[in-house]
Amino acid sequence: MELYHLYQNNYLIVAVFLLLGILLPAAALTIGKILRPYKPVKEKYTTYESGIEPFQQSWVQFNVRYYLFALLFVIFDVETVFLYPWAVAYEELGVFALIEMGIFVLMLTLGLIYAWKKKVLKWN
Amino acid sequence: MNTMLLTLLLFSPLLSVLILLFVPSDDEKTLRMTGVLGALLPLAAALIAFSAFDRTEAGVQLEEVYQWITYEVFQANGELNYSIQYHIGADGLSMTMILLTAFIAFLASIASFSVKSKLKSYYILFFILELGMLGVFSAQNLFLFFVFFELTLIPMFFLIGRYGYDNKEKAAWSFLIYNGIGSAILLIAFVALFMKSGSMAFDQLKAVFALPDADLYEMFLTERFRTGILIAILVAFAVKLPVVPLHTWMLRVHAEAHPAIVMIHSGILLKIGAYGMIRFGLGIFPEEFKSLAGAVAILGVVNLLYGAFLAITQSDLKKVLAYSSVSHMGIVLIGLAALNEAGIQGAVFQTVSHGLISALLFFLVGVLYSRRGSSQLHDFGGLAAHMPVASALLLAGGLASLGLPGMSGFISEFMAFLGLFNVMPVVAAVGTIGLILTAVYVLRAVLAVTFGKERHENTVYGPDMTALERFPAYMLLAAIIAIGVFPSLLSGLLGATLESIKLGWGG
Amino acid sequence: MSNVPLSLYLMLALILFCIGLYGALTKKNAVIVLISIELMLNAVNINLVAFSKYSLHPGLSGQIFTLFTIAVAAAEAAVGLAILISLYRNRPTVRVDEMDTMKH
Amino acid sequence: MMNDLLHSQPGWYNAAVFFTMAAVLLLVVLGFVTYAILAERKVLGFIQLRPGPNRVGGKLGLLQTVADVFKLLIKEDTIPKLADRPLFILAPVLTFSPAFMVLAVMPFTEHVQFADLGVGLLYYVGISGISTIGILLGGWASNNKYSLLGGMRAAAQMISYEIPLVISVVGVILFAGSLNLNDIVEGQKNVAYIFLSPIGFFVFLIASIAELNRTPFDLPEAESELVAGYHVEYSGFRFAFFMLSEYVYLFAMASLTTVLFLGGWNPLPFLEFIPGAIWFAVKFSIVVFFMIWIRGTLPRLRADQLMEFAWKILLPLALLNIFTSAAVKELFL
Amino acid sequence: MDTDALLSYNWSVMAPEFTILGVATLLSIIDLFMSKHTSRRPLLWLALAGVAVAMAFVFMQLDQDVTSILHDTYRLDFFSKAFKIVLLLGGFLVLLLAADYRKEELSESRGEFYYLFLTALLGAMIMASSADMITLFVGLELLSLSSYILAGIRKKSRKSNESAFKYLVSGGIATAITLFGLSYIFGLTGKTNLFDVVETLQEPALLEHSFLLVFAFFMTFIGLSFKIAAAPFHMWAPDVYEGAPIPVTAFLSVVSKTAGFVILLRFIVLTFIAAAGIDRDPLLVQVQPYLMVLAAATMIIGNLGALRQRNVKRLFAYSSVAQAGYVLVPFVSNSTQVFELIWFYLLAYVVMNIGAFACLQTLTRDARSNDISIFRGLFSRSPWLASAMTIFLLSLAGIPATAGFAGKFGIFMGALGPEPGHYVLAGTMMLMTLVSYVYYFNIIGLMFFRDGSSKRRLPLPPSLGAVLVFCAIATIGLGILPNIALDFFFESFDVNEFFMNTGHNH
Repeated sequence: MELYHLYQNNYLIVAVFLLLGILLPAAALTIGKILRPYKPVKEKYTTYESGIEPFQQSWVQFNVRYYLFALLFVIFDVETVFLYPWAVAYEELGVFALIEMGIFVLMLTLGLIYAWKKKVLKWN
Repeated sequence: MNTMLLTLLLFSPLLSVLILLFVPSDDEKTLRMTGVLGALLPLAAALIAFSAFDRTEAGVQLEEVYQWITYEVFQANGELNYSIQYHIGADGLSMTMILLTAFIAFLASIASFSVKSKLKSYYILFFILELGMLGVFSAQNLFLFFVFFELTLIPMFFLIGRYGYDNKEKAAWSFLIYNGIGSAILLIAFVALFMKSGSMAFDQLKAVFALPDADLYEMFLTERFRTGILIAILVAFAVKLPVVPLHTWMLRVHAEAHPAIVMIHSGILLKIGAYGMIRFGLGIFPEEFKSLAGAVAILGVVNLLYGAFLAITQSDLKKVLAYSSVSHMGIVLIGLAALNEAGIQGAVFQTVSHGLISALLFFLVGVLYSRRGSSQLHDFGGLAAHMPVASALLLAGGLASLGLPGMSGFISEFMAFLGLFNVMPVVAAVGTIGLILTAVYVLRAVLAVTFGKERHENTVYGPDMTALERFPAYMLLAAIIAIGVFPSLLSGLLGATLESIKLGWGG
Repeated sequence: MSNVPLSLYLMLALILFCIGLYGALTKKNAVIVLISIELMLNAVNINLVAFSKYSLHPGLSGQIFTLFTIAVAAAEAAVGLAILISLYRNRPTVRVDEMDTMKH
Repeated sequence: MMNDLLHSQPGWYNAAVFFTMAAVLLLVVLGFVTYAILAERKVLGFIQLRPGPNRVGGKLGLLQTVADVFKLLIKEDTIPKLADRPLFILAPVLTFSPAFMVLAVMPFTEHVQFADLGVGLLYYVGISGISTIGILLGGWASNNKYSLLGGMRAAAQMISYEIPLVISVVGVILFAGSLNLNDIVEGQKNVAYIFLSPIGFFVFLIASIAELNRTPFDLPEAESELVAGYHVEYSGFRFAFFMLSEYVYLFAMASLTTVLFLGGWNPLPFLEFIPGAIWFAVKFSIVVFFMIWIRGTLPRLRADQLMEFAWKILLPLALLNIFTSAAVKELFL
Repeated sequence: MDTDALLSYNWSVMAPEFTILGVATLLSIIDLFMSKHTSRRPLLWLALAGVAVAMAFVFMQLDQDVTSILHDTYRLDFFSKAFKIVLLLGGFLVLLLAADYRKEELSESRGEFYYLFLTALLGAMIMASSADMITLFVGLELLSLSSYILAGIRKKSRKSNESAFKYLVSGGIATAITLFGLSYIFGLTGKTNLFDVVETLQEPALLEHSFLLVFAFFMTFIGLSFKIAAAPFHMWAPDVYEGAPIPVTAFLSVVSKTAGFVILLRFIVLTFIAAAGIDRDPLLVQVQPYLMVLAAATMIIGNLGALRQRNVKRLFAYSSVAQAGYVLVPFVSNSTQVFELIWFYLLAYVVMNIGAFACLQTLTRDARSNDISIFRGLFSRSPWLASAMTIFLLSLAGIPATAGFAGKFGIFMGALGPEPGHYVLAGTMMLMTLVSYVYYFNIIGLMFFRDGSSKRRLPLPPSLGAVLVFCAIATIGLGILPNIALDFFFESFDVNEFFMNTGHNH
């Protein structure tokens, strides 16, 4: 029970931090609202575009390469999902687990090489 | 027992197929030659088989049995032996039909000379068809029967669809669909039977169904099951025969297919229906058949009358003959329903005799069509003056068809009705009206063609029948008259077999 | 140890699954469809993890299963996006109802 | 007392105590940020042979940043008409909160730590990732081409460098056999992991600089190209929160580096008499100074170099590090 | 799990899988480092060799007793070997098809095609051998993910992309549904190993939760039936078949479908064999009516759908849906014959369908169209090709003396064998077979009865010719002498072995 309370308390702290993390901006912005001036002029609310009149919507389609990086990210981020528990438990698993992980990483490296060769990593 | 004779007979058409494959497709002369000689081969084999056949013996002869397919996985379940044999053989009935098949196929191969294009594939399909037909009649188990039954379906589909008149494809389709339905029902019935009894061979099935009822119940072969299977089988063959509500496809085929094909179709394929009813209906389920006899008889009479009435109204010679086939098949049903010796004999006789007669008539229609490009009754008239031989043959065929004594039709009709009068006099009496109607429509049509008024002043007929055309016609006519005069030719062959069938229902 | 009953987890997973299924079947935007599928898979993960702790026969293998599900879901999302990009290159739309070249 | 509290039934009382303590930490962090900015400007000044801030608050400009903060506080706050208003407001909060939240698990000394989570490192990695969404959201919500581009670049960069970052610490986890940051520090009693896993440290350091969007990896906010990147439309205190979270992350990342590689509060041999807090502060300061130093020395990378560097050099190195670390563990430990 | 234990495993059990994996890896590396302009054709031979070697390994394993490794997650019994033979055979033939698929269209990603194909095949093989829900799932997804990409491998073609996306979405949904079902099974038993699950499911304590179990059964079954394109997850098939390149379509309709049936057999039949449904009746008996409805619905949808198709690929898609419906029939009767009947039918299906696709590929490639009119006058153009296609179509339609008939005959036997027989289902199947005559014979009719616009003979590359000849011979051979295959299966297959838990002895 004690341990369980410890566990709960730890996460209570995390929750408190979250609360504070939100409270601070909220408070600061509220105080700011009281202090700062408010003199709306139409020009102030136009979108900044180096001084010229903004044209077109800026919510345009992104370059595809962003997606490609996102894809790579997804793959390698999931890899770490496997790496972390493996690393934690390495002590008990022994060398064979290392070899297994070697194969696993090799496969992923192959994926990286693939992306490399296919010029996915090129940014231009 | 295991002589290879029947197998050789069965697969002899394949030899021709093989040869045909190597004949160039534009060499029509060689193709035709191969076709005729190829068709002669099974005929010769059939005659040899016939000579080896002991007519006095009732059982299956020339038997060949080889283990073929074993469903061990089903065997493992119980004591039933789920295996299928390659089992062929012939009893009197089969022998008759094999002879008929080889004979008509040979003549049809000569009649096929009027096929002008795509000759090579025509003959290949023709021989596959012949293989199927021979197989159907010599199969001694349900599986093999079914395989050959379907094997006739495919080449026939092509033969109808590729070689014929304007609406040939539609005819091919309705042929396929109707017969497909028939074979589908058949397959379900066969498999159900197989699964419950563990066997597909005729003789073993007969043995199983001869067991006492208690044993049958143990095998789940209940009364209801047996009747169900019988009805399914009868319906399946009724499509083939055809019995009235299911007959439309046959009219199309007869009207649209090439005459040589129609010869085979009405001469042999329709008879598979009759053959099947006798083999499976009577042969395996005599008891159950008895309980359905009334319905069969009524259907037979309906067929007879319906076909006859409609034949009277037709203006196309082909249609007249097609409806006459419907009508004549009614007689087969009538004979079967009688369930006595005379009736069955009549049915079988009718099967054979109608095979010959309709082959003859359709052959003649083909000849006429080749002269006039039409088969409408009013397009002829006064044919006798221009084509005396053709007219004479047509008249002879017509008379055979209406059952003129001395020709094969008479004997079969007489015996069938004789059989039925003994059992169901009222139904038979109604049926006799059909016989009168037969005379009416046959004479109407034939006389209209031969002696009718010439409608067109400048009618141009071709020359009268050539020697090549006369030959098949004479052969058929000879056979018709031979059976008419010496029915013992046929009854001798059939007698022993019919006797054994009769034992089934204890007659 | 816990006062949260198993049924609540299952309910949550079921709701999540249904939302995902609904989204995957009705949404027009291809990306949202992919996300909906992820939702369904995550519902499964909740189920597995909850079961592995609170079921009749608790067992770790449920959590291992979850790891695999996560990895596969990621791969599936990656493949899905890649296909979507390639599709987008040929025709700039992500609306599912505009993918209709093969209507008959 | 703390220990008892942690083991007691959680309730409002606990929450209140925690809140107070967290607020104290928040103040410390804010103080750090204020003076880190000043320090940065000073150090940069020294490097560039100029005095740096020297007007407000005496010769050293001690109140310069404080004044800056107040300036931001009273500045007018505009939200562009075309912007996506809710998201625009949400974005700075979403960026800041995780930055502060990750501090919850940081063990500053043996005794000064808030939440001792079993999966502390994972928690850090997971929570810090959320900030990327905040930045992307800010760039998107502004509905401005520069900010969008900046946001996208920032996101691409951050996710690209997150991979080597998280993989480079696998070595550390291998040695410690735990994800708990306390255990990791404990594991460095004898030797700091920087010596056992130098490649990991190298990769981690570079990736962390990139994660912080600091020079030479400050492309997302490249003033000369993108006129400030994703926060171009932000003004007043909303802008301040982006800046704030950047420096809070600096704080967090420097702490994490200290904990993971530099032995945390562990003293150097023979110097055990100096308290752990001092050791931590010293190591922490070195890391911070190093980062400022780098900023003063190195030029900004080109965009293509930036991305390719992460994938083609750091990632393979990080993967290699796993196996060298494992080899080290097998051979020497 | 220590090193010694791992080393003590009999890794040769996985030799076929390792072969495929190795070749796939090798291919991908070679492909990456090959110059852009070099022909990828030689890679095909490597891939083919890989499949052949794997096949050889499977045959070498035939005598081996049932073994399992990796804590019983991977299992080598005759069941898996027999189906692996079918899978590898199908894979080999499809690869040969791919050898000649429009060079210009696949040129860009030909290398990818080969190794993705192999990984898909590997996934299918893993499915055949797995005895654990996790392994099963991984195999399933390996196959699925690879096939999603394969379907979209013509990057420039919008249809191909669309089909890939549709496949992915419906596949993803199906996967999620399957997993949801699996999660409940895990929840009820706490095990992922199928044999442990079987054991646990017999516990009386579970009777209270039989509703959940039935629920789980249906979720899993419906999800898994996606792979075989059975109702209600058939919708993807026409679109995907149409959009994907023909070799991929062939792969999906043959290998992928076979794998789907394998997994259904392994999972459904094994896992639920002893499970009790609601009110303590055996679950598999209780769900029979529903399976019957599913099978019938699949047949009906497939056949009626095929009737109105003008696009041959869509037609074959619906036809394959229909075929799946036929193969579902043995599941209903649920007896020990299930394995043999399905195995045989799938074997027959592999040869006849791939043969048909080979013809299709030749034609579509020549005509650059998928309209059914490409069959017009084929007989006068290329009589041999038309004859081969006729054989395949007749077999698909189930005409005697073809493999398709032998397969269907077996299925009929299975349906009518038990007491009471499933007459309604058999009748439906028969009726639908008849409906299928219409569209199969329609093609035959076009080939034989009509004149085409072109009189030119079709070029037939040797690889396609080989496929055609092999498939035609096999179709006829299996039709006339089905015992070749039946005996092979029967003699080695042992139901007890299938249900036997090898325990945790490695």
